[in-house]
Amino acid sequence: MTEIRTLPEAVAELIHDGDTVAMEGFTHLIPFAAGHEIIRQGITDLTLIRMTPDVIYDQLIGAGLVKKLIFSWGGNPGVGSLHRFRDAVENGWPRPLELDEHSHAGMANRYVAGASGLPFAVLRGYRGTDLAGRSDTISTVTCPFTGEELAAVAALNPDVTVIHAQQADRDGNVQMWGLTGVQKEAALAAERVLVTVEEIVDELSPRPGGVVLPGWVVTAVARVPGGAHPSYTAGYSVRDNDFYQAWDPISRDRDKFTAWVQANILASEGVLSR
Amino acid sequence: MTEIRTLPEAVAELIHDGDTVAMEGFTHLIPFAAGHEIIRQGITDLTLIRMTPDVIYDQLIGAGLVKKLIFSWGGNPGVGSLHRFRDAVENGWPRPLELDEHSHAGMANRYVAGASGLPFAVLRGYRGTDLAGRSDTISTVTCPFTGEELAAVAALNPDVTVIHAQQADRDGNVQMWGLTGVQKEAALAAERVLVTVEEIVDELSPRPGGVVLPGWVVTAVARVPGGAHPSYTAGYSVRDNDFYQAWDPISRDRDKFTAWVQANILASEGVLSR
Amino acid sequence: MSDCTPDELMTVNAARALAGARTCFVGIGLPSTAANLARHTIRPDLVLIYESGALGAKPTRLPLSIGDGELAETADAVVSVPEMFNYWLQTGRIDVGFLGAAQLDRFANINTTFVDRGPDRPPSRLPGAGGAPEIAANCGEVLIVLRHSTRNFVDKLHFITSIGHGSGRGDRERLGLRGRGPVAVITDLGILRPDPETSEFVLTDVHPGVTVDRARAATGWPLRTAGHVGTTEPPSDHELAALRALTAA
Amino acid sequence: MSDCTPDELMTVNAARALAGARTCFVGIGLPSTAANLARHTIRPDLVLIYESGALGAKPTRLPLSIGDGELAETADAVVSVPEMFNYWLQTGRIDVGFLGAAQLDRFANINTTFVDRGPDRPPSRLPGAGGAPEIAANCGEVLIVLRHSTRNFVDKLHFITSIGHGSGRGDRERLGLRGRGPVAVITDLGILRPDPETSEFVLTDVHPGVTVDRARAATGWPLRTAGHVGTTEPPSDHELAALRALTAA
Repeated sequence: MTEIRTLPEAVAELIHDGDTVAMEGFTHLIPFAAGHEIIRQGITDLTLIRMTPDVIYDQLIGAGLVKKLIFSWGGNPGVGSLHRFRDAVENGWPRPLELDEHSHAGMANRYVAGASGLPFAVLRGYRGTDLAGRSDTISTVTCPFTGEELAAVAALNPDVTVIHAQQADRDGNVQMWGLTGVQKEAALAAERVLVTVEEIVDELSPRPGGVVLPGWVVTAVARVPGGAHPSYTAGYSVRDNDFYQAWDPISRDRDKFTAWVQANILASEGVLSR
Repeated sequence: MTEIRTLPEAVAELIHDGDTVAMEGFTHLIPFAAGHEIIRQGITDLTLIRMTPDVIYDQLIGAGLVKKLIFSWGGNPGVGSLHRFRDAVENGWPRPLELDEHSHAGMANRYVAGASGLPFAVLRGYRGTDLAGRSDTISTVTCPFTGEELAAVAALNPDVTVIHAQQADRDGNVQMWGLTGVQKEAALAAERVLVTVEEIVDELSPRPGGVVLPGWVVTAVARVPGGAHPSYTAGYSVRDNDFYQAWDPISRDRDKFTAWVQANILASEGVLSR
Repeated sequence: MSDCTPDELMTVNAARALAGARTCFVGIGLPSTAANLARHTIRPDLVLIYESGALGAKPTRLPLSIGDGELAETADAVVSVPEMFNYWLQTGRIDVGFLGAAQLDRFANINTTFVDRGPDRPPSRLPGAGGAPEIAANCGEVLIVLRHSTRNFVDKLHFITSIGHGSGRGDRERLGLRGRGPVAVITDLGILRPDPETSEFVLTDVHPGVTVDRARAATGWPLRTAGHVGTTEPPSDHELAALRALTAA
Repeated sequence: MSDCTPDELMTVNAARALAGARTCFVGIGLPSTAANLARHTIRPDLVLIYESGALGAKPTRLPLSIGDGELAETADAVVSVPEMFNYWLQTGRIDVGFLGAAQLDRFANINTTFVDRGPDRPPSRLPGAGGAPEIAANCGEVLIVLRHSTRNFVDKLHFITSIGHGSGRGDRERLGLRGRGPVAVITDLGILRPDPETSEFVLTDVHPGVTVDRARAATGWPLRTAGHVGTTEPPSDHELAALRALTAA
């Protein structure tokens, strides 16, 4: 059953050096606070998975904690590049970053396979592109009924998936709503699941568009109001688009970035970053 | 875009002799009224698809309109056998019934493949059973990453899917809620989609657990209050368990069955059966 | 113990078999009665999962069908049927699958497809597989509840709809099945469990007042017994009251 | 026509290209601006589909990101990302896919992965594929909107992220792709469309005040022209007002 924990406790217990970690969220509900706690605890040699690595992954990469990234679109949405990601890929700073690169459709299906207990998924994808040739997690299968050849992608099964949600109850049942992306699949594909929530309520009321994860598939819940900032939590906050724009000049420069991490994550226990 | 039609018009336009038709509903939201209209119009030589062929399929089979059934569990839930189904399989009355028989997991994945535009789906199923040997829509594929052999099932793409839902708006957007089973997949896998609804509203309000089918994937909507009886529509009616029990003696006897169809479907335009 | 019927003995013992379970995938009929009884007695926190899409259903009365409205209304979450089979069942994350059967053999393989009736008659058509093949394959372990008679407990199945232990120990591993398979068959006469060496189901317990010979006579294969055949604890007043309240509701 | 910028010319013409579309899969940035403008001008019923899960979004202001809250709040339906790609995009049921690009070649193949910068420097890393490879493959047809320069319109892609017409006519069929592929590339100088014989993109229209030579000079391959190069209709006051209202909001 789910343990209700503080964020530092939950991160320390669930996430270890060398783990493969998915912190999902499609613009909405990105678990920034948990990512900052990973940086504070210096958990390193991580393989990170995410369809849309966003500013939080830029921060983890720039902090030197990431050895490999499995992804499909690595940009600052609506702004431009993720400069720490680019610096790691282009210049190996602060360490080289290995990539396993897919399309969104491929990544989504990799999670689906992981959540389904299957070793692979089939999709109509990658044909005619150079992507398949660069990843050993893309292959083909032949339909046994029609003979058609289709793309196959290897399942993703993270050691830990971290997501942010609106609410949990005291038994650790979790509900999120709005754009819920691929979070259910990422959670069900993982060995361990950490959910940060805006609030803990006595009883979850079913919501339109609500996605519920029963407590028995959630390893730990931590209450972290505003834990998705500068991403947002529908019903609780709006996206801090200004922060995403401000991140561009901060992240372009190694020194500015390092100073920002020091001031806003390491020294402040994340207060300024919320 | 969706046409709003009377039920007789919609059935006549969308369903033709020889069609492959899925009328889905997992106990809840079974489109009985549409099935009765098929009987009244005498549309025949049908291939019927359904995970849980229930009393409505028993009626269509007993009426001699069905040449083949693709299914996974053919019983009267909580009561016993479907006697018209058994009589057709065991004795060829009123005509022989060809079967393509799966497990629920296999059927669900066949719809998923159909809704996904794929020719097949992969699952961890059928191993060690006699089912695979009796169906040419069950095969195997080998995972290109692990070498594991898994079951493959052929996609289902009905000519027509018929479902019952709580509401549609005037643009033909449909919302259903409660146990929504495999209806979304069955609808999206089909060439044409007919939805009967309890009511047509000015605007759909999002509901907890609500599944919305946009009007642009729905071919026709017909307003048929009570159109799921003796099945039920959450928020509108409860399951008529007495009818399911009463069906057992009616359906055991060919003459009783025939008289019942005559009195309750053919002669009455379905009034008594609602 | 009050007077109770053989079916009540079966159901009470089936509920008790859920003592260690957190989550249970429930077939309709006897399994649903037993699983709901467990929620009212030994396992109030038991998570009931119905293939119609209800995760954590808490029905107050016994559902007639697997898709009764109350299952959805009381559930922690309602999911689509494909999601139920793929994300929840296929992954092996459900502790116990609870099944009935039409025919069962000594390795707890199950037939619910058809039964031969001799050369002059067509086979008797049964409902078919439903969710059972993948429940039997993928749950952590499987419980089977079934009235004991030579009609049900047969020497050879006419069709294998859902696999138990195949032709004996090691078969499940060879087939790559995830779950441990059937661990108990609970009947109105007693309980059968697999022999650790062979996986053949042997009589390990009889209900109070039932003899081993009576169980043997109701079994279509030469039923073996465990070294010691126990007698099940009689239903408590609380168990019987809870069961009767459930079935009367 | 009021005075307008090259970007406004591009966006207005991109919106017009949606005149016949019922449903549009929208990438963020210029495609999103154009698709939203179409909803406010030529196609009020256009169904906007964002890969974040919003079917039928009706944003009142332009979303900065593909996952802005208003997309979900105004959508006809919100679905999971796997469902979006599998049930909605992969099936070919969406009429138009609207894409941007970093590099484009003469067959409208797209690179958004990396750009070589010569032997002394590492390749410049771009965001990557996102939804584009399957949008390009599976939508009924594809529109591309892109500022015209030799940096973007290149003779040879450094990486094929998303397929247009491959190496020419017939390639899409050979690859078994469902959609017709790119039918127009709309730039700030004019419009390119595929030659029916070769599928090579040729200049079919220039915007008012733009010369064919200027478009040629901004293209990294020897740009061919259609037999007759038209001039696009200047933006109407209504179009410009609607666009400016959208981008100001």
